[in-house]
Amino acid sequence: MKKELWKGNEAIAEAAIRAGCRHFFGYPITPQNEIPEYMSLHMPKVGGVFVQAESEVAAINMVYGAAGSGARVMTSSSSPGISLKQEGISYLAGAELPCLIVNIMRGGPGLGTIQPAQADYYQATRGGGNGDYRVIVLAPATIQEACDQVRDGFDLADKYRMPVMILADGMIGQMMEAVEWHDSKVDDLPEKAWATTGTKGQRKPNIINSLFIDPNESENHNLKLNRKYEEVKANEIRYEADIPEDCEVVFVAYGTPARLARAAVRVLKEEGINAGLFRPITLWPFPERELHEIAKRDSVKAVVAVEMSMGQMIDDVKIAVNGVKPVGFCGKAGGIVPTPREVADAAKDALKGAR
Amino acid sequence: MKKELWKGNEAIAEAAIRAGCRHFFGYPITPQNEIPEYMSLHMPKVGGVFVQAESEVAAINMVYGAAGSGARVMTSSSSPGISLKQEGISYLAGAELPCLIVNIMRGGPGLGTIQPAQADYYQATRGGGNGDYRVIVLAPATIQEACDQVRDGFDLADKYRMPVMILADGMIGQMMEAVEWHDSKVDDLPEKAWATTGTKGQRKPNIINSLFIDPNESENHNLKLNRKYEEVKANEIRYEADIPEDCEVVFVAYGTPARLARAAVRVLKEEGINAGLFRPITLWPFPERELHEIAKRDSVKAVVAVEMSMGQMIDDVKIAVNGVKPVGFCGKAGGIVPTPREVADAAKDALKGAR
Amino acid sequence: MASRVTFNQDRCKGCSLCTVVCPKNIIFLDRTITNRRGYHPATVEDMAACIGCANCARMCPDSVITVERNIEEEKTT
Amino acid sequence: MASRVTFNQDRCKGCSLCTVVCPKNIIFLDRTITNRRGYHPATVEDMAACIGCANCARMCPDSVITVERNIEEEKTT
Amino acid sequence: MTHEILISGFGGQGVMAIGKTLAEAGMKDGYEVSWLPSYGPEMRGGTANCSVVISDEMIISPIVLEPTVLIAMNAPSLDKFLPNVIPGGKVFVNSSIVDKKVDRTDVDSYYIPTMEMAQHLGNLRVANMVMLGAVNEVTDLLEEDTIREMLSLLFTGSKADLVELNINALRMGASCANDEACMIRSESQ
Amino acid sequence: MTHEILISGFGGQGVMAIGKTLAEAGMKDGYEVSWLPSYGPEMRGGTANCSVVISDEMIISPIVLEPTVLIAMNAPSLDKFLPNVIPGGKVFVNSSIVDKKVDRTDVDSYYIPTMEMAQHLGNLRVANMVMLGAVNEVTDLLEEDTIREMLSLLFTGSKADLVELNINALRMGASCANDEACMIRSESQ
Amino acid sequence: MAVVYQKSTGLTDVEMHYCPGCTHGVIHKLVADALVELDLLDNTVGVAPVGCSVFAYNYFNCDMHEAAHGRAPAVATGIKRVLPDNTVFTYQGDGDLAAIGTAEVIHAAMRGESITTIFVNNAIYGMTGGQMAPTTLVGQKATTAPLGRDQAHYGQPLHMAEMIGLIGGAAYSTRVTVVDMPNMMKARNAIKKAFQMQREKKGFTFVEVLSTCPTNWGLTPVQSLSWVKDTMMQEFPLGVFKDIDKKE
Amino acid sequence: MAVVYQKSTGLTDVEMHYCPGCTHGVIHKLVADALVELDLLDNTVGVAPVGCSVFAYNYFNCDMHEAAHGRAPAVATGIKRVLPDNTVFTYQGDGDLAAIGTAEVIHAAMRGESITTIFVNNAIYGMTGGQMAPTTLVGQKATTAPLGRDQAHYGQPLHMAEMIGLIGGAAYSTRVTVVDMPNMMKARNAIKKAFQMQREKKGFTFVEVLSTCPTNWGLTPVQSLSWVKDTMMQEFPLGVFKDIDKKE
Ligand SMILES: Cc1ncc(C[n+]2csc(CCOP(=O)(O)OP(=O)(O)O)c2C)c(N)n1
Ligand SMILES: Cc1ncc(C[n+]2csc(CCOP(=O)(O)OP(=O)(O)O)c2C)c(N)n1
Ligand code: SF4
Ligand code: SF4
Ligand code: SF4
Ligand code: SF4
Ligand code: SF4
Ligand code: SF4
Ligand SMILES: [Mg+2]
Ligand SMILES: [Mg+2]
Repeated sequence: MKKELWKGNEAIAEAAIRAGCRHFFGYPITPQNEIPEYMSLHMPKVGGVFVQAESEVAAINMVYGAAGSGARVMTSSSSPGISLKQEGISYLAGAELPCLIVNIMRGGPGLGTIQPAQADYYQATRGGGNGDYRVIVLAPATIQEACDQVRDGFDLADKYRMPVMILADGMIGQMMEAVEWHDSKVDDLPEKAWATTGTKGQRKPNIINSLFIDPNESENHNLKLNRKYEEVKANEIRYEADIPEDCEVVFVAYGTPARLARAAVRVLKEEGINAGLFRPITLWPFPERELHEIAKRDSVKAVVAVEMSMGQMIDDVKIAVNGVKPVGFCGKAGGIVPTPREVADAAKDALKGAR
Repeated sequence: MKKELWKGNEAIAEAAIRAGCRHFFGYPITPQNEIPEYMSLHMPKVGGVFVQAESEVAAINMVYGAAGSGARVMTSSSSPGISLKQEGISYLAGAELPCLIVNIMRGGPGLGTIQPAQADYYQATRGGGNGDYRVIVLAPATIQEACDQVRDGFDLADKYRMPVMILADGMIGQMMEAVEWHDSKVDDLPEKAWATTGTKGQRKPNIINSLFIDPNESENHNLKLNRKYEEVKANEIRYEADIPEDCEVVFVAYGTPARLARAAVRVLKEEGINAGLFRPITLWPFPERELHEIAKRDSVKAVVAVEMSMGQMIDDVKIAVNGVKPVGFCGKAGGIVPTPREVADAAKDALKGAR
Repeated sequence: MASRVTFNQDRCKGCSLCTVVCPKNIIFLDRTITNRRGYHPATVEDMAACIGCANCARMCPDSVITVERNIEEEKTT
Repeated sequence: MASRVTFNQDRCKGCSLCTVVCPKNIIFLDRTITNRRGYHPATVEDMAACIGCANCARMCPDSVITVERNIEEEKTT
Repeated sequence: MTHEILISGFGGQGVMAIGKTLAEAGMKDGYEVSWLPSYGPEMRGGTANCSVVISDEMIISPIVLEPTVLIAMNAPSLDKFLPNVIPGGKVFVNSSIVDKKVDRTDVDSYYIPTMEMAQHLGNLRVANMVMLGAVNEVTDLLEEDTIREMLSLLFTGSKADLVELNINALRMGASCANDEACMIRSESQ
Repeated sequence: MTHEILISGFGGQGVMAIGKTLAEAGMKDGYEVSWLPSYGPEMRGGTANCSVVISDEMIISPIVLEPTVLIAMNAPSLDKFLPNVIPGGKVFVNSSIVDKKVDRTDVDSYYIPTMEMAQHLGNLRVANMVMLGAVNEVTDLLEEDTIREMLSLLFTGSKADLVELNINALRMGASCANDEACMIRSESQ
Repeated sequence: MAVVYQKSTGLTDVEMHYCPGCTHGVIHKLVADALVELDLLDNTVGVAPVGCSVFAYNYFNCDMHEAAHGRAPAVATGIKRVLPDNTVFTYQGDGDLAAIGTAEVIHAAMRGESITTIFVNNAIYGMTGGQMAPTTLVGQKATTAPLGRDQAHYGQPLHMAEMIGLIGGAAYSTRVTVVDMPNMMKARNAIKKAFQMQREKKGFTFVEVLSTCPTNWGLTPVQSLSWVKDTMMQEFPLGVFKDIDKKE
Repeated sequence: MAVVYQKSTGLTDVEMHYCPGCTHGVIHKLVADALVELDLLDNTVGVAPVGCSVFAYNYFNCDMHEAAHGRAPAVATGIKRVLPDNTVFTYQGDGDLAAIGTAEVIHAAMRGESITTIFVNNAIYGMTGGQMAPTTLVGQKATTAPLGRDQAHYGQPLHMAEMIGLIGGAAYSTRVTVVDMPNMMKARNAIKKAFQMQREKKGFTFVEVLSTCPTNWGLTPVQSLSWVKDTMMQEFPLGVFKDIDKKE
C-alpha cells in the first residue's frame, strides 16, 4: 500500500468518505475546520451531502434526522461545540441512532484556547448530556489509527445502534503523518429496517423516538440500553499494552500523551527504571479488567495516569486499579503538552511515594 | 418558627428571593415549572427581575451577563434543558462567575420521561461541558434542606466565584413538606469589585472572560482554578453519616433514595442486619475521605450505592472505597423509584457477595 | 333518511365544537351518559333534520364523527 | 505649514486604506522601511500639500494616524 | 401512627385539593406531612392522583405505594389502586360515578355519592370536600376546627363566602359516612 | 537518525510550505515523518511556525521542543527559538530581513539572503524554496530528485511551469549554502 | 349511504391525548387529509416537536421522528437531505418554533430546504401548563406572566409567517386558522398547496395555523374559537406573506 | 497646531490583532467615538462575540464581557436587566449573529431590550478561516463553499437588518458601511443615533455594518473596499429599515 502524507483532520474526513459516509453536518470551529472544509469539496464528488449548519445544536439534530432515515452520517466539532451537542447526543443515544461524532479537543473551560487538550474526557465517557447513556469513545494516537477508527466507529455505531465518538486532541487534527489506505468495502453496509424512509404502504410506520412517558416503559427502555452497553463492554474493549517483564511503573495514557509516555519510557530506561505503557483505545468502555490485571502484577509498584487535563481519565484508572497499587498523575491543562521529561519525573515521584 | 407547607419548587424559588436573589432567567420545563412561575409572580414584588428566556441556552447566557455585572442570579431547569446549558456553565466556570443553577432531574436519555430520576449525576459532578472545571453540587433530601441549600449555594458561589448547582430529583420539586424559614440577612452580600458596572471613570475596565488564547496563560488560569477547587475540597465537604456500632453494610445515597435507604435500614434491622446510611450532601466535592474511613471499619462488610440511575454516583463510591470493601448497587432508571424492600435486598446481596 | 351521523361515543370528549358548527343545530351533549373517560358524549336527536354537510365531522378534533349521505336518494328526489 | 499628519509607523500594517481616501494623493507606503511586524508603513512626503481633512486618519483601521491643523494660520490667511 | 393516603380521579375532580387540604390540616394538627402529586401529560383530561402521608414521626418516603387509605374518585382509579391497599385499609369510593363494588374483603369500603350531595348544596365543585368530610369522619384523622380554620385562610376576600359552602360540604360528607342510608358501607371481614 | 526541524516566520512567508515539502520528501525517501503547525489568531498577520520530524524509526512526538534544525525566517523567530536549539544543531537565518547574528557558539549558523535570491529569479514567493534548498544542501537530508518529483506532482496543469521556477530556487539556495560569498557561515566552536 | 366524512386514513387509530376541544386535533386531520389526497402519505416522514403535539408520532400514519424541543427543522433537514424525494414535514408549536427553535426554522427557510412546516400558534405553552410564548398577546395572562404579558419587559408577539416571508429560500408562507368552516377550508387548501409546492421542490413552505388552548386560556372550547376570531386575529392577520407562484 | 483627529479615547492603547486593512478596526473607532461623544463610555458595558472581534474586550476602553459564540444578545440582556441605566452594546460578526445566534438577537429585539447591537457583516467567517456565512453571497467562494455558495443547496443570504425591522420591540434598524468617507459619516451617525435611542430607552437598536475581510476574500484591502461597493451592496441595500422616531 502506498504511504501518503495526510493532515489528521483531512485524513479523518477522507476516511469517512471511504467508509461510506455520505452525509456530513457540521459547524466551523478551530482546530477541526479542515474536516468540514474537506467534506464541502469532496462530498459532492461522491454524490454525498455536506451541510454547514447554523450551529452545533442544529448540526447534531440534522445528524439525528439523517441517522433516523438510515444514512451513515457524521459530524465533527471541538470542545465548546461538543458541549452544545450534548442534548442532541443524549437524544441520539435514547433513540438508538448510529452516527459518528468527532471531537478534536482544545483547551477549556469556556472559550479557553485553541491549543490541543484532553479535558473533555469526562464529557465523552460519562455523557455530558442528561440521562443514563453511553457512547463508544475511540481515542487515536496516530493519524493512521484515526483513519482506521473512523471505519471501525461507523461499523460499531451500526452494530449497536448507538453514537460513537472519536476523541482526539488538537494535535491529532493538525499534524500530518503518513497514512496507508486499506481497501474497505462500502457496498455491504447493513440494512436498517427500522429507518424512516417512508412506509411505501408496505409496513407499519417506523418511529424514531426517545420519549417514554410511562415510567415503566421508560425503565424498560433504560434496561434495554443497559444490556446493550454491557454487550459492548464484553465485546469491544480495545487497548494496547506494552508492559515489559519486571515493569515497575505503568503509564496509562491515550492520544498524544501516549506518545509522550512512550518517550518517557525510554528516558526512564536510560535511568535504569523499567516502565511500561498501557494505552486504552476505547475510553468507553474502559479496559478496566485488563488494567487491573497489570496493576496487580508483583513487579508493578505504581500506576501513573498521563493526561492533557487536570485529571479526568484518572477516575477510570483508579476504579480499575481499585486500590491494589498507588495511582500517580501527570497532567497539563489549557493547551500545554507535557514533555517526556515531566512524564518521567511523575513516574519517579509515584515510585518514591509507593515505597 | 412557624411551619408552613411548601411545594419543593416553590420553596426553592422563595428561598432564593429570601437569599437576596433578584434576577432569575429560565425557560419552562417539567417538572420544575413552578420555579419560574413563582418567580414571575413574586420577583416584581421585591423589585427583582424575572425573564423567560427564548431557550435554556439563552437563559444560561443571561445568567452569565447578570453574574458578570454583579447580580445574585439564578436559573433552573430539568435534565434536557440542563444539557443545553453545558456550554454556558463551562463559560461561567471559566470566567469565574458565581450563580445558582437548579436541576430538578427527570428520566433520560433524550426526552425520556418527566418522572423523577437521578441520571444527571455525571453531568453535574464531572461537568457536562468542555474543559477542566467543577461546580459545587448540593443534593437536598427534604424541602427544608433544599431551602437551606439555596442560601448556602449562593454564598458558596460568591465565596469561590463559581457556579453552584442544586441537584434534586423531580420528587423533591413536586412534593410538599413543612418548611421553617430562618431569618437570613441579605443586606450584607459581598462586594464584587470585579463586576462590570461601568468604570465610572474611576478604575480600569473590568473584563469578564474565559478566553486565554496563549497556552501558558491558559495553563495558569487552569492551575488557578484548580487551586480554588482544592480549597473547596478542603473546606466545603458536607455529608450526613448515620452509621451504627457494628454496622455491617453501608448505604450511600443522596436525595430521595437516601430517604428510601433509611427505610431499608429499618427493614434490615427487623431482619437482624445492622445497616447504616452515608448521605453525601455535596456531590462535588464528594466526601471521599469520610466514606473511605467508614468503609475501612472492621464491622463493615459491604458498601451499597443506591441511585435512581443505572449507576453513576457509584464511580465516586468506588473511588472512595478504593477496594477496601466490595461495592454493591441498587439502581432504578427512567423515572422509577426503588422500594425500601428492593434497597434492602441489594444490601443482602452485597453481604452475600462479600462473604 | 338522507343522512346519517354516527359518533364514536367512547372517544368523544364532549367539547361541543361539533354543536356550534352544525347549521341545523341538532347536536347536543348527552348528559345521561358519562363515558369511560368521564365525558358526556355528543349525539344527534333529530337525525332527519341532518343535511349531511359534515361540518360537525370536519370540526371534531378527535375524529369521532362519521357522516354518511344517501346520495342515491338525493339524486332521485 | 497648515497641517501635520503623523504616523505611528511601528503599528502601521501597510494596508493602504489611508492612501485611497486622501484627496491629495500624498500618502504612500515607504518600502524602504520594514517595521517590527514586517510591514512597510505609510508616510506622507509632500506634507505641504496636506489639507488636514483627516480622511486618512478616520479610515485607518489601526488608528495609527494623528492629524493636526494649524487653525490659527487658517484663520489669519 | 402513619397514614398513607392515595387520592385518585379524573383531572378536574379536585383530587389534588383533597390531598393538599389533608396535608395542610395534618401539619396544623402537629403531624409530619408530605404531599406528592403524580404529574404527566395524562393530566390532560386524563387521570390524576396524589399521595399524602400524615405521621407522628419523620416521614421517610413521600411515595405511597401501599396505601392505608384509598380515595377513588373514579372507576379507573379503583381498578388500578385497590390491589395495593394494605389489608385492613380503608377504601373510599365516589359512588356517584363508580358503579363497581370493592371486590376485596380484607378492607373497609365506603361509598359516598359525592356529586349528588354537592348538587344538593348547589355547587358540583365541592364534591371533593364532601369526600374529604367522609374520609375525615371515618379515619378520625384531623380536627374539624383545623380544617375549618384552614379553609378560612384559603378563601379570603371575594371568595370568603366559599368557606361556609366548603364547611357544609365537609359536614355533609361526615354525616353521610355515619348514615347507612346515604352510603353503602362494607366492613372488612 | 532523527531530525527535529522547527521552521518559523511571518504569516505569508511560506513557512508551512517549507515544512510540508520537507515532510513529503522525507516520506518519499522512506523515512517516518510528521508535520505539526502552530495555529492561532496570531496567524492573522502575525507569526507562524511548524515542526517537522524526519526519522528512520517510529516518531514518538511530533512536537519539536528542542530542534536539531531551526529555520528562522524573521527576527522574532530567531529570538524566540534559538535558545532551544540543541548544542551542535543547525540554525538557518533569512538574512534578507534578519539583521541579527546568532549569539550562540555551540551551533552552526547559516545566513541565506532568500529574498534577494528570489528577486533574482523574478518571483519573491519562492524565497521559501531558496531556504529549503540551502537547508537540504547543508543537512543532506533528502534526495534532490525526490523533491523535484514531489514538486512536479504538486504543480500540475496550468501551474506546471512553476515546477522549474521552484527547482531553480532550490538549486540557488543549495549553491548559496556552499558559497561563502553568498552567505555568511559560522561554525560551532 | 355513502360516507361523506370519516376519520382520515392518514391518521392511526390511536386515541389522541389532547384536551377536549383543542384544535391540535383538527390541524392533524387537515395535514393527514392533505397527504392522503395528494397520495404522498406512504412516502412521507413527519417530525413531531416537543409540545402538546409531542405524541404526533403516534397519530400520523406515516414514518415519524420525535425531535428535540425546537429542532424539528434541523431534524427534517437531516431527513430530507437523505431522502430528497420523500415528503418531509414538521409540526411545531409556538414555544417550539418561535422561541427555542427560532434559529432552526429561519435557517431551514434560508437554505430553501424543501420541507413543509406546520406551525401551530396557540399563543401559549400548552404542554408545560400555560407559560408565556413569544406569540402571547400583550396583556394576555400566562403562568409566567400572571398579570398579563407586559410590553415594557417582554415586548410584543413575534410574527413568524411575516418573518419567514422575508427569507429568500421560502417559497410559501401563510397564516390561516381552523376556528370556523370557511377558514378551515382555506387552511386545508394552504396545507395542500404547501405539500404540493414541496413535491415540486420549490423551496421551504410554511403554514402558520392559529389554534386554541382552552385548558390554558381558561376558556371553554367554544369560547376559545371566538377568542381566536375576536382577539388573536387582530394581532395575527391571516393572509399569504409569500408565494413564489404569484410573483408580483 | 490643533489635533483634528487622533486615536479615540474610547479605545485602549492595545495594538489590534486584525489583518491589515480589515475594517473591523474602523468600526471599533466609530463605536468608541460615539460613546465618547455622547459621554456614555464610563457607564458602558460592551459584549464581545466569538469571531475576529473576540478580543474587542481588550480594545474598548470600558467594562466588557466576552460572550459565548452567538450569545452576546443574551449576555447583554443579563447585563442590562441588572444595570438598566447603563449603556450596553454587543459587537457581533455574521457567523455569530446571523447563524448560531439567530434566536438570541431576534428575541432580544422582540423583548425590546434596551441595548444596541453592532452587526459586522463581512459575508464570511473571518476568525475560523473563511467558511461560508449566512450572509455569504450566492456564488461567493468560501472554504466550505469551494465552488461558491450554491443557491440550490444553501439558499440565499439572510437580510438581518430587514428582519429586525419587522420586530415590534426594535426601535431602530439600519444598514450602513464604512468603505468610503460619505458612508463612514452615515455609519457614524447611525451608531450615535442608536446609542442615543438606547439612552432614551426606546427599545432595541440595531446597526448592520457592511465590512471587509481582505484575508478571506483573497483581495487586497483596497480591492475589498471596492468589492463591498460594487458587489455586496447590490445584495445588501443600505438604508433604514425601522426608526420609531420616524413613524409614517
Ligand atoms: C430542551 C427543552 N426545553 C424545554 C422543554 C419543556 N417543554 C416541553 S413542551 C414546551 C413548550 C410547548 O409549547 P408549544 O411549543 O407552544 O406547544 P403547545 O404545547 O402549545 O402545542 C416546553 C417548554 C423540553 N422538553 N426540552
Ligand atoms: C460554540 C462555538 N462554535 C464555533 C466556534 C468557532 N468560531 C469562532 S469564530 C466563528 C465565526 C466567526 O465568524 P463571524 O461571526 O462572521 O466573525 P468574523 O470573524 O467574520 O468577524 C466560529 C464559527 C466557537 N468558538 N464556539
Ligand atoms: S352533518 Fe351537518 S347537519 Fe348533519 S349533524 Fe353534522 S353538521 Fe349537523
Ligand atoms: S366535536 Fe367531537 S369530541 Fe367534541 S363533542 Fe363533538 S363529537 Fe365529541
Ligand atoms: S489629512 Fe487629508 S490631505 Fe492630509 S494626508 Fe490625510 S487624507 Fe491626505
Ligand atoms: S490605513 Fe493605517 S495601517 Fe493602513 S497603511 Fe494607512 S496608516 Fe498604515
Ligand atoms: S394544553 Fe392546550 S394545546 Fe395542549 S392539548 Fe390541552 S388545550 Fe391543546
Ligand atoms: S480574517 Fe478577515 S475579518 Fe478577520 S481580521 Fe482578518 S480581514 Fe478582518
Ligand atoms: Mg403553543
Ligand atoms: Mg464574519
